[in-house]
Amino acid sequence: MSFENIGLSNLFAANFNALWFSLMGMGVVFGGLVVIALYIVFLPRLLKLSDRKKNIPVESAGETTGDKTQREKEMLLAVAAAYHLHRNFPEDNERITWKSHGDMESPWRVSGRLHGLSVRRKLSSWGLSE
Amino acid sequence: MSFENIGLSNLFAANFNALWFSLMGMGVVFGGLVVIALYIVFLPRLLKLSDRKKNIPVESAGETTGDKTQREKEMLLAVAAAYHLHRNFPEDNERITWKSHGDMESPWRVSGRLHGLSVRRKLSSWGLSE
Amino acid sequence: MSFENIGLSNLFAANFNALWFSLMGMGVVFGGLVVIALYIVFLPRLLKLSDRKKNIPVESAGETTGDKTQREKEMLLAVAAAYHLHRNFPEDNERITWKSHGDMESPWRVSGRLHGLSVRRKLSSWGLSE
Amino acid sequence: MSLADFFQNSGFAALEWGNLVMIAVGVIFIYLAVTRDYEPLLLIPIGFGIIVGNIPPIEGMPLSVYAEGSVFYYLYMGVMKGIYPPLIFLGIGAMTDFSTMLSNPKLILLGAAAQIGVFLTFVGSLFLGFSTPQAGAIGIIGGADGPTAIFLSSMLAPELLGPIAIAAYSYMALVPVIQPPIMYLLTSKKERVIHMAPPRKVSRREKIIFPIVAFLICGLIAPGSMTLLGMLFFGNLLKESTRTERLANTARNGLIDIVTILLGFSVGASTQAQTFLTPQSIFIFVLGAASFIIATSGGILFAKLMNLFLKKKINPLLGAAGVSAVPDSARVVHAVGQKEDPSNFLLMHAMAPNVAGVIGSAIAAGVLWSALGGF
Amino acid sequence: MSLADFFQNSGFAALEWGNLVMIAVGVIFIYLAVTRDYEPLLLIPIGFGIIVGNIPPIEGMPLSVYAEGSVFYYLYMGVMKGIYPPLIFLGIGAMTDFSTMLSNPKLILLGAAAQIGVFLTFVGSLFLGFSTPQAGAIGIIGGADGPTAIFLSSMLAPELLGPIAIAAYSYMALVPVIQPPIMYLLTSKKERVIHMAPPRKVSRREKIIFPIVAFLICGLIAPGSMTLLGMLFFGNLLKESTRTERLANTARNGLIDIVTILLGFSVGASTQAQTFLTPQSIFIFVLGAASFIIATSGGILFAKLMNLFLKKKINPLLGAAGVSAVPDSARVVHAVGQKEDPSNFLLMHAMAPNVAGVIGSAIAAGVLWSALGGF
Amino acid sequence: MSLADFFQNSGFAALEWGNLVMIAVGVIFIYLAVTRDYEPLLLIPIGFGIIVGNIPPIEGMPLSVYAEGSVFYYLYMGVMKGIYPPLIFLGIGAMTDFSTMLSNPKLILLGAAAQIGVFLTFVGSLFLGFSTPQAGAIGIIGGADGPTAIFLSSMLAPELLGPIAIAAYSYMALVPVIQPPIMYLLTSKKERVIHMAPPRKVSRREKIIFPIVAFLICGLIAPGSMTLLGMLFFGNLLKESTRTERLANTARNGLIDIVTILLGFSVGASTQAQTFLTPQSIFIFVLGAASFIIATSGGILFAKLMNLFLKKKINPLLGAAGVSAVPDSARVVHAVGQKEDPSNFLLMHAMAPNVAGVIGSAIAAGVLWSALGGF
Ligand code: NA
Ligand code: NA
Ligand code: NA
Repeated sequence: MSFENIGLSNLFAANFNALWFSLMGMGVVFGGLVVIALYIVFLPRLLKLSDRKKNIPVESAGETTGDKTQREKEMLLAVAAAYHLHRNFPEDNERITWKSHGDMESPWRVSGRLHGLSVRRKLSSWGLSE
Repeated sequence: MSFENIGLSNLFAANFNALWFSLMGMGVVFGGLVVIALYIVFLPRLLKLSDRKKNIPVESAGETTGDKTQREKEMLLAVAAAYHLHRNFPEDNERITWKSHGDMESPWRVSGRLHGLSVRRKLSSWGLSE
Repeated sequence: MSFENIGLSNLFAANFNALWFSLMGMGVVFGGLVVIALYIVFLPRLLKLSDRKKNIPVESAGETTGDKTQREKEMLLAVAAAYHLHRNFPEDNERITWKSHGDMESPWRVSGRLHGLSVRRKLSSWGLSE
Repeated sequence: MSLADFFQNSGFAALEWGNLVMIAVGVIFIYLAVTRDYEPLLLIPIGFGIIVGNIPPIEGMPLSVYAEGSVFYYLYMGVMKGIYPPLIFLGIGAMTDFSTMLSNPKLILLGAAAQIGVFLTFVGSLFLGFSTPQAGAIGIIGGADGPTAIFLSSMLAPELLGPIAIAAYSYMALVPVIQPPIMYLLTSKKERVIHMAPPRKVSRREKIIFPIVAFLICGLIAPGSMTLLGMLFFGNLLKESTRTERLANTARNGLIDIVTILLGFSVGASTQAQTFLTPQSIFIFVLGAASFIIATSGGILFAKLMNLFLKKKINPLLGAAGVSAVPDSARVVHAVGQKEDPSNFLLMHAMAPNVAGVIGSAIAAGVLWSALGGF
Repeated sequence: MSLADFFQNSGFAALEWGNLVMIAVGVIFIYLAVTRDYEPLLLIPIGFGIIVGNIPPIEGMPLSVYAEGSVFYYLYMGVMKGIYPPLIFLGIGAMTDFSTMLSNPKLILLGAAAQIGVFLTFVGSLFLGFSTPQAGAIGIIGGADGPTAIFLSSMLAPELLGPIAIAAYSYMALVPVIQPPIMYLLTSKKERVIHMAPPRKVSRREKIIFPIVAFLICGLIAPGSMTLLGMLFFGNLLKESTRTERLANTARNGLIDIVTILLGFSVGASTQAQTFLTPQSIFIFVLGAASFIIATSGGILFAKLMNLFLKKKINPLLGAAGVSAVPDSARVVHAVGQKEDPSNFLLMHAMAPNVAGVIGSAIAAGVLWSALGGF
Repeated sequence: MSLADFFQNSGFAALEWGNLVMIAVGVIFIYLAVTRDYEPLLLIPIGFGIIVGNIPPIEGMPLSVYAEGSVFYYLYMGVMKGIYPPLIFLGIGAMTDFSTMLSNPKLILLGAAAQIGVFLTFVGSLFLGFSTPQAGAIGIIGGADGPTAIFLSSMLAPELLGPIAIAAYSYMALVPVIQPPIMYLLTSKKERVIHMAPPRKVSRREKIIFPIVAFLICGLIAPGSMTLLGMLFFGNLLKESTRTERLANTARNGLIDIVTILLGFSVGASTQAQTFLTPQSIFIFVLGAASFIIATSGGILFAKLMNLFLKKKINPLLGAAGVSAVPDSARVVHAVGQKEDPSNFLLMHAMAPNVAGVIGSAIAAGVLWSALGGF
């Protein structure tokens, strides 16, 4: 490619209208996610129905968690979310990992480790005698 | 290959002098490692310089660890090294693995795990405030 | 393939008698496993012999475990086996894994984990004595 | 790009009834795994794979396992080339404790007897008009061993791999349903309450030497079983040597998990209705069911035969554990035994024919492969 | 072998300024990752890969990712064949909790709106004279999703894979720098302090059924997204089924780590100055920046549009989380929200558009691939 | 199928004395690993591999590593293409702590000196009539580094890979037997009791910068070492950055374990008597032994040479640690040192020449490859 072929004409090639295509594309993206959203809206009701048929005590899928004050609830959620990210997403997971592997100087770990070594010695003797 | 082509002549083929090549080869090996050694010698000084520019309290990278007697220091190092090998090199790591999968009953592990949880909770709050 | 080529004739093609082949096949399967069985029967005796040569205190490979009542022994074995499967086979291992991972904040899980540990403590001590 | 083109590029255009049927099957697999806990580690990947494999791909796009150059095609390679099954056997070897087998070698024969299911199904398949290699691949369903079945059919009859794998895993998942009736039918209450003597203690040395010798025996008698059994006993040596525990751990955790995910998913994704829903597949499922019934009966009846000669009788229920499906059939034996006499603990004893059955069907696979592979 | 030969065989002989520039870039990536903690799991492998890739290889020796038969060539295959990205999606699926999305489906639309960045950038690239497939590959940078970008460019425009991947990951790392100004520009203080109602509790059943249905919907509407979304939802099913936790664990730990290492390193190693430092690359970086800005604006503005019709207003900041870059953009939203009102906790709510954005850009990628792949 | 056919299809038909010899070798490897704990992570996979590789495969069946399309053939690809060794180096890098080396750079030279073993063995091999590439591959045995030896021979002389790999690993396992006599022979008691000053503390920054700079130096001086050292230092950066600990963990656990299993097993399986038991192999083992002796002597003598110029003397035993074989030779040095003076702890100091030796032989391999590869 080079600079001379810059131009609006590129958007309307022989059999391909880029703007129209983009519009359609956004349509498909919205289509997919809207259907998912609708499905999500209606599923719980279906589940409840089927449960009622089977007289299963209906799980209160509708109500909000706990009975704390609005403020408490929000903080709780934030903590939960933060914790979820913290555990499940690399950038943070690494820190957990790091903790449990990296920081050697923490006295707790060192003592733990030394203990570990002694235990280990015992264990492997078990290993032999088994 | 068979026995008849044994002979010094092999070392001086048409366009390839094996002895000269070997000499050059050792040269490259030494070259590489000497440069690395020199780099290692000079890096700390550079770092200190740059730190002084930024008035960062200079980390005493020069001095030797702790202030124990020579003897103590050496033993300490040996233990550290032994432990490093023990944790990081296969022959031993294997035993660690075994340990960390096998003995659930060690009270240290349990306490350790609980401690870990609490710490982790702390960490994730950090996660938020960052 | 289609239905018309159903027929006993298929079992006796030009140079291939399926029944005879199957007989031979079962023979090989039995052959292999019988030899293994025989080897298992005779190995301990060989080992004992070699030990006696080296005057090694002979490990009582022959006798049955412990000195408990028949009933106790069987239960013990069942537990051990169950535990072995539990630890080593996917369907169950998964549950162990499941316990040790997944969302930490649910109090139920924590209690679950503690319970798990206690249980495991019992089991793995069995494990050792096995 | 007109609206029509967009519809053409959607999956609805090419969707067929068959696809919907298969998607339903996939959902059922997942449902059984989640609610009944039937072999979830296999049925969930396979089930979701079936669903993915039955979304009609766009003509000419590298999407399906059959479209050269697609990602799923590369993942499926591990199945077609027979690479995944031996790696799974490596992990199984690193999980398996051969102690009971070592402490009670008699029970090994039950694992051999159950292989009758393999060979009679082979004969049955020939009778129904399958080609000789195809018949061999179908027969191995009777081995009740997923990896072995997939390995042999990838070598003998890749065109049938989908149905054979699905049949094998379905029936393995249904072992708790298929076996008990047969067990009650073929055994008397008096037989079912027989207690087994507790096994002797096995020394560490015996455990370490076993995988080496056992491999030499099987490998020399049936070299065709070398690939599967080589890996199985290699994994077991890694476990028993106690010097390579870290390798054994990786083999029975990370490695086998990765391979299980890829194998299950890509086998499932290979079951496109267009290639899967054929009369052949129906025959294969019928033959598969037969093979499980024959194998179970074979094991039980052989146990009863042995009892004619043994003074210390074997509980014939143990014969049913000869059809691998490790460890489910062993669990079934234990459960049935306890129903008769709650003080009877057959689980550990059942592990012996159970693992012997794995070795037995690997040998059978080796024999079929070398004889029918046209070498 | 003379001294000259030895010099010829050293890297100094062929070293160019461009290589030094790229090596500096690699060092900067590592510096940012270590000191600022910007996407370290990606920038460190990529950064070191860039350094390795810019050591001039010896003429004719199999060293670089482009030299057939070299080790790096084989590792790079996983990128060129598009194998690594779906495996990463498998792990991400096994990490992702769709609960918030399930409990507040309205927010999903924000994830769709943000994809405007993809299509406008596509148009812009065409305008600048890129070929249609190239334009599609560049557009997907606006998806703010590394694996999706790499996958699509490996399929549509492998020749641009290096710059596109580097651009995508650089801007993802810079999300905390790029987004806030736009968020302040397009929202009033009154809007930024809107609190969101806490989401309802989601039942386990809903979580298990979701990945299956969601995949069917996406797969049928845009089969081209089957590879990425099949793996994403497969991983999520492994997680939610609770029966296959051991597989989910391996998928989100060992497996994704291995693939991340290989992908990051080999993508980095593919950025040899000689092929990387071109006017095209500059255009791509400009377009990439634009795409992130457009995507962020699109999400925010659509949220404000929705508020015109909703009585329970949405906090428009959440729109910015529509540009995936999971989970950084969600964190940015939370941080900005708290700066206005410390009692406002948007993090969990922001996860909904965030993951919806992942699905959205995978669908967009599917559409672009099937339409521009020349099938 | 007659009985004869079945016998033909058994392994007994084709079994040769050579196979029995090799099987015995495999058993010995396993025996040494289990009872003496000699490099069990390598000797057990290799040992079992040797056993598997010497079961005579059926004519024409895809069983052995040499039979195209067999599973073992695909696993062996990782060896032949040189893919496994760099991945192992990645893990080793993530395991290695370069602190001691950073705190006492003088000792690095000992790791360079030991490489004399490589080049003298190269010359010796030429003298014995091996081709130049073969001689290069044999010489690298003196590097006392399994992966490096396998990588270079797969590139220069694949036909000799089996014997070279076995020789390298055998002698590495025998380091505790080979080195002490030489150490006593070449050092006086007065030298062996020299204490080393404890190393200084190394800052985290130094540790993070080191792998980057060290790679640039080695890569530019000897680009042929790029593949191995790129991975080694990449792994080390993952470890030291502390931001990518999860990747470092996977690299030094799951990943290296999987590769070790596959590499060891398939290298072992490539030693079929028919191709392995040749006069060449005998020469290779003789040359290998020589190379270890020369390397050890080279390190020790160079240390004594340095002492002529240093006022603070080095304990010449440390020179023996220059022959990599990490970490065994370091342990041997420590043990010998303590026998003379129980208060002398050389272990940590010995790690410096030890890891320097790894880098040194990788550079040597790069030089040999680029010069003798015929590029
Ligand atoms: Na079986
Ligand atoms: Na996105
Ligand atoms: Na070395």
